[in-house]
Amino acid sequence: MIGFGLIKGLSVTFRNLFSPVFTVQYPDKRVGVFGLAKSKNKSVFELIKNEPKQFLFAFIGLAKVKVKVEQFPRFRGNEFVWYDDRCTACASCAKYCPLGIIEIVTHASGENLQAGENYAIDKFDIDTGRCMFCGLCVEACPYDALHMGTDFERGNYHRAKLVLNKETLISQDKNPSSWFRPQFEEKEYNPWDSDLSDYKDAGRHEKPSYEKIKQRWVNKRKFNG
Amino acid sequence: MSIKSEPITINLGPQHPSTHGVFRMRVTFDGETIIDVEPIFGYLHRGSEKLAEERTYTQVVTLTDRMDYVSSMLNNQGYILAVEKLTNIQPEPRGVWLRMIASELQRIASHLVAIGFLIQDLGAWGTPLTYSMREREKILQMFEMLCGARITNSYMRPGGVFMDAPQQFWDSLSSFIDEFPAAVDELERLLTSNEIIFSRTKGVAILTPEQAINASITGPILRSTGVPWDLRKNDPYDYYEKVDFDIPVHDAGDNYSRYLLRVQEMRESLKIVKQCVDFIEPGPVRPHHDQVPFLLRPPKGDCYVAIEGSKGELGFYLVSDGSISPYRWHVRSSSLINLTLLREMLVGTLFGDLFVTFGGIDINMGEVDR
Amino acid sequence: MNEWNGKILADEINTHIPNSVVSSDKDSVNVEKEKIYEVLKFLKETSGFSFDLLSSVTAVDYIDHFEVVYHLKSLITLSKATIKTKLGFGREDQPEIDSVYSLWKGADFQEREIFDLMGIYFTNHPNLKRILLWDGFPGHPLRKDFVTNSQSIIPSEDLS
Amino acid sequence: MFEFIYNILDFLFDLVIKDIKFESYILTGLTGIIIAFAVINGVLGGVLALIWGERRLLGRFQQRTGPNRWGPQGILTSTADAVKVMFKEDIVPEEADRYIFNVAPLLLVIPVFIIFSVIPFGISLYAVDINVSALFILAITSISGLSIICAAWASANRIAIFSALRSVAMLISYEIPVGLSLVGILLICESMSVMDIVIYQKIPFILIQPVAAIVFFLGSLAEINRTPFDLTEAESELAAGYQNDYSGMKWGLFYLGEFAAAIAAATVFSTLFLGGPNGPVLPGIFWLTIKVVGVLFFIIWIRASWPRFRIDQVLNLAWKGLFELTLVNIIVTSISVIIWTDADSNRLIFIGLANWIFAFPFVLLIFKMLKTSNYKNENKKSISYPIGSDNPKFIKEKI
Repeated sequence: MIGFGLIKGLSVTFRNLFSPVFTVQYPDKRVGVFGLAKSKNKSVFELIKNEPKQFLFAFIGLAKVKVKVEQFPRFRGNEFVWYDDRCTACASCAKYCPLGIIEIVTHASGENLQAGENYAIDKFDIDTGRCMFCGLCVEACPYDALHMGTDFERGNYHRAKLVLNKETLISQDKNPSSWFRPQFEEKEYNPWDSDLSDYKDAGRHEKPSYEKIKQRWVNKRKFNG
Repeated sequence: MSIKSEPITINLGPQHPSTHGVFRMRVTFDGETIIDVEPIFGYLHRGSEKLAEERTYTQVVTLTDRMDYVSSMLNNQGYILAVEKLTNIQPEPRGVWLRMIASELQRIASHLVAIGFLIQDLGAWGTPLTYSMREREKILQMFEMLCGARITNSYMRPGGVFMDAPQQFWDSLSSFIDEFPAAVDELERLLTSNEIIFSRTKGVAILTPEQAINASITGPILRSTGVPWDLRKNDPYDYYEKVDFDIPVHDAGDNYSRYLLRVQEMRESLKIVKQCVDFIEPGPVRPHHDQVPFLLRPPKGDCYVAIEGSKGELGFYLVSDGSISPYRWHVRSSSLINLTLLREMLVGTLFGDLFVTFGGIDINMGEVDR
Repeated sequence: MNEWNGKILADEINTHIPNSVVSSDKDSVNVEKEKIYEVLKFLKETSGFSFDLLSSVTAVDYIDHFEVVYHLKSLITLSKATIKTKLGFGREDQPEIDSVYSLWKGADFQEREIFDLMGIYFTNHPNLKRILLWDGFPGHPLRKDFVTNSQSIIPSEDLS
Repeated sequence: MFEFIYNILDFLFDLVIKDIKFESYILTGLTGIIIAFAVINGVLGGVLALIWGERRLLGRFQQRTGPNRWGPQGILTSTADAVKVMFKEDIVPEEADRYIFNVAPLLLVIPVFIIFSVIPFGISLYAVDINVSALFILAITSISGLSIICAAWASANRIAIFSALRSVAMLISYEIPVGLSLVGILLICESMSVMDIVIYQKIPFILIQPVAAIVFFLGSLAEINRTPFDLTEAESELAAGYQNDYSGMKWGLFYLGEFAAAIAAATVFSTLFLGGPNGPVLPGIFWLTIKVVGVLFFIIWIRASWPRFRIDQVLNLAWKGLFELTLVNIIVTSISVIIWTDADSNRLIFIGLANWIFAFPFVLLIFKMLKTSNYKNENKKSISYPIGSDNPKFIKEKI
């Protein structure tokens, strides 16, 4: 019958009028009284007693709560994580970068003359302003020294400030992503809870056996040997 | 009685709400009737084919992501198949299954975008679009679990995929498989029998199979004219022979059948995903890099591999001169070639049909201009 | 879908159109430039071949010559084949070849794209003008001798 | 209301000065200004609330939150928007006809406010009571078409011209069914005054004149350019239509005019067909507000659910569908009015029954005729191309 389809359409939208919101508010969201109490881990009565002003704000709908966008451990984000203790200055990452934005300057240090350890790094710049976060540099790193970051709020007014240099890379917080780092995923690693400021925790720190190398390419979930 | 009228030419685009990117059309109207259309493009041309000549074979994967940015998994897949054929790499079975799961999910996402924007162009104020985006969001989240990125995935590598899927992915995939049919039903309840959509898309911009084949039009548009031509069935790649699915076909060749076909294809894709999850077995997802090194050096020669993309035949022509980067990389972009008959489809229709037809073709400017 | 062996296909073509095949290998047939239209017309219209879908047309710059590659598919016989032709030996400025627009309309944009990026002129093409770049762009960027100079790619004025 | 305010002012004047020469004229003028101030500000507040409500409701229909930043639940969003619009740069295109370009927004806004002068907000709460106010409403609403064509012509923009021509075509087409749909009511009430119609509506006329209500509702949707008839501002086709070149407060006036027109249409509909301020217990103004909000909710609901028509379908609907329906409605109503002439309480019920039985089936009939042929939903397997019908030659040779 004519109009039946239109009425069906109206019924669909009407049903969704009462269904929960699926969009995410970012960076903060408006909450009511219950939302505020929940975010502070208090009951509503405690809230009235301790913070009557906050309660009033929430009551008229003006309270804000910070929101963390849902991310997953493999997130390829900004803020590259780099462990200078692990890095041997082989420049695999620089060679592997499709855009050529990693700049490494080294010199022979004259110390630790074993293979892979006799170079000192003068400069390690990643120009994240041109980076497309493909993660190929991380895939190329043979010593797990470079990791993708998990942050994405690095907006800036100057292009020059987007360049991550050696000092920034050393000093900044280390929340590496588990992109191409299966050893993290084995431990059910969560970038936002774990502390990985020590290089020994990130990656392999002994020469892996061939079996280990093989496992790196191999499924862990259902692998039976 | 006839009124003397004068043609009026309007420039639609590159900045226009519904040209799906930076597309431009010079349209001549007689009243509300279209008498001439001239498509002009190239505003998003980035020279991908030239860029690829300076990159290694693995680095080109990142370029394919950025071509058709609503179906990058499919682009990855096509390119990787071309590299594998050129280099004679035997892919790992688990990698191939994961590849198929990812690309079928991407096909669903791409069709959701197509339907959402088609109805948006029809004038529904965003409701079908948000409903389809809601479903697409779930798929994009799964991609984030899988490879850390939502749109520019770079998930696939020669010989398989870069990393196995985490447990989280399997959980959300199984819940997606359970929930998605209901969501499609809801979308269909809202749209399929809607008389306004019906009367506006039925019988508009009709293509015959002969016309479509002659103009190299492939994909859902060709299938909507009554030709069951799907490269997944007719020229199977990966493991599509092993899964069981139907090719939905309509014979009207108009905008409505294009819409309906996409809805049915989403259901078929979900069927494929379900079977892939059943078939997948533990094992490596990618050959050891003794066999497939980072720097591939394929033997001299060329190859052309075509897959069934979300918008039609997506072909990759690779020429190797034995070095580490492709000598020539050509993309047969279905979006560009599907526009060939735009003028024939539009002349004689009204202004209101213009963007509906355009949405029905479902192009992506990233792929048109490359 | 079956793929034609280039050698078998070359024999077939040569029996019907003499002196048209230059060489052939397992995958493809290399055809004389002058006879390309004739050969493709034969392949499209003869039963047993009936290549009704022009899958892709593209061109490659081999420095001493260009090569135009036609990927043909047949929905009727469910087969595919690759036809190539060499042209523009010795870096001609304006290598020319017959357009297949009158056989397949699908060649329209693809030939324009080749003209735009590779600089191969298709005779009998009804609307041969630049498709991705603007009119007046200096040179054809996919040629191997194209120099990417930041000065040369600033649009003087968008004429269209 | 007029006399009430007039008397208060008279009293106040008498307290201060006595024996002014033109006292009655001054008092009349002042009273008018006060009433106009109240009505216009009421409508403006309503517009702000409607903009917020529409965005919020559309958000909820689409499972989004909608605007919720400014003020509690985002209620100050439209106020913030209004302030922003006022301070935006006002750009006049070089080739525009400046005078008409500037006048056009006003032409849209003023008539909308004039409509409210004849609307009874309560049984005795009205600004003026003209004896042909139904006709007056119809006449005033048509002015908005002039404004749109002025704006489009003055901005020298081809897309705007398209929009204006569509708008005028729609306005001309829908004036007729909308006007004729009121004839039934006028026949029943034997008066053209909205006040009389409201007083006569013991039962809402939507139950007595269903066909007229449907026609009037669709017609007013078309006249205020709302989905599914929002062809003048078809966003996916014409970008912003006739207001493409407007910016700043002039654009703000168009926006205001549109939403005020939506409120006006909802008010007129609820006055004529839903009983206006009639209702038990609560005062009339509450009942009117509830009804207006309900109608507006329905309008927004439609906007969230349906796509828009094409221009030929819109005009077809007006001339081939609604026009005939109004004629049927007039015939049925006039016959039943002649049969049941006595003004007893059952008269309305009889007329309503006659309308439901004899006129309403025509709605289904006409819509059925307008509908295009049904499309088979099933997956057709008829293949029109001989796919795979021949073997490639090399296979034949092998066999």
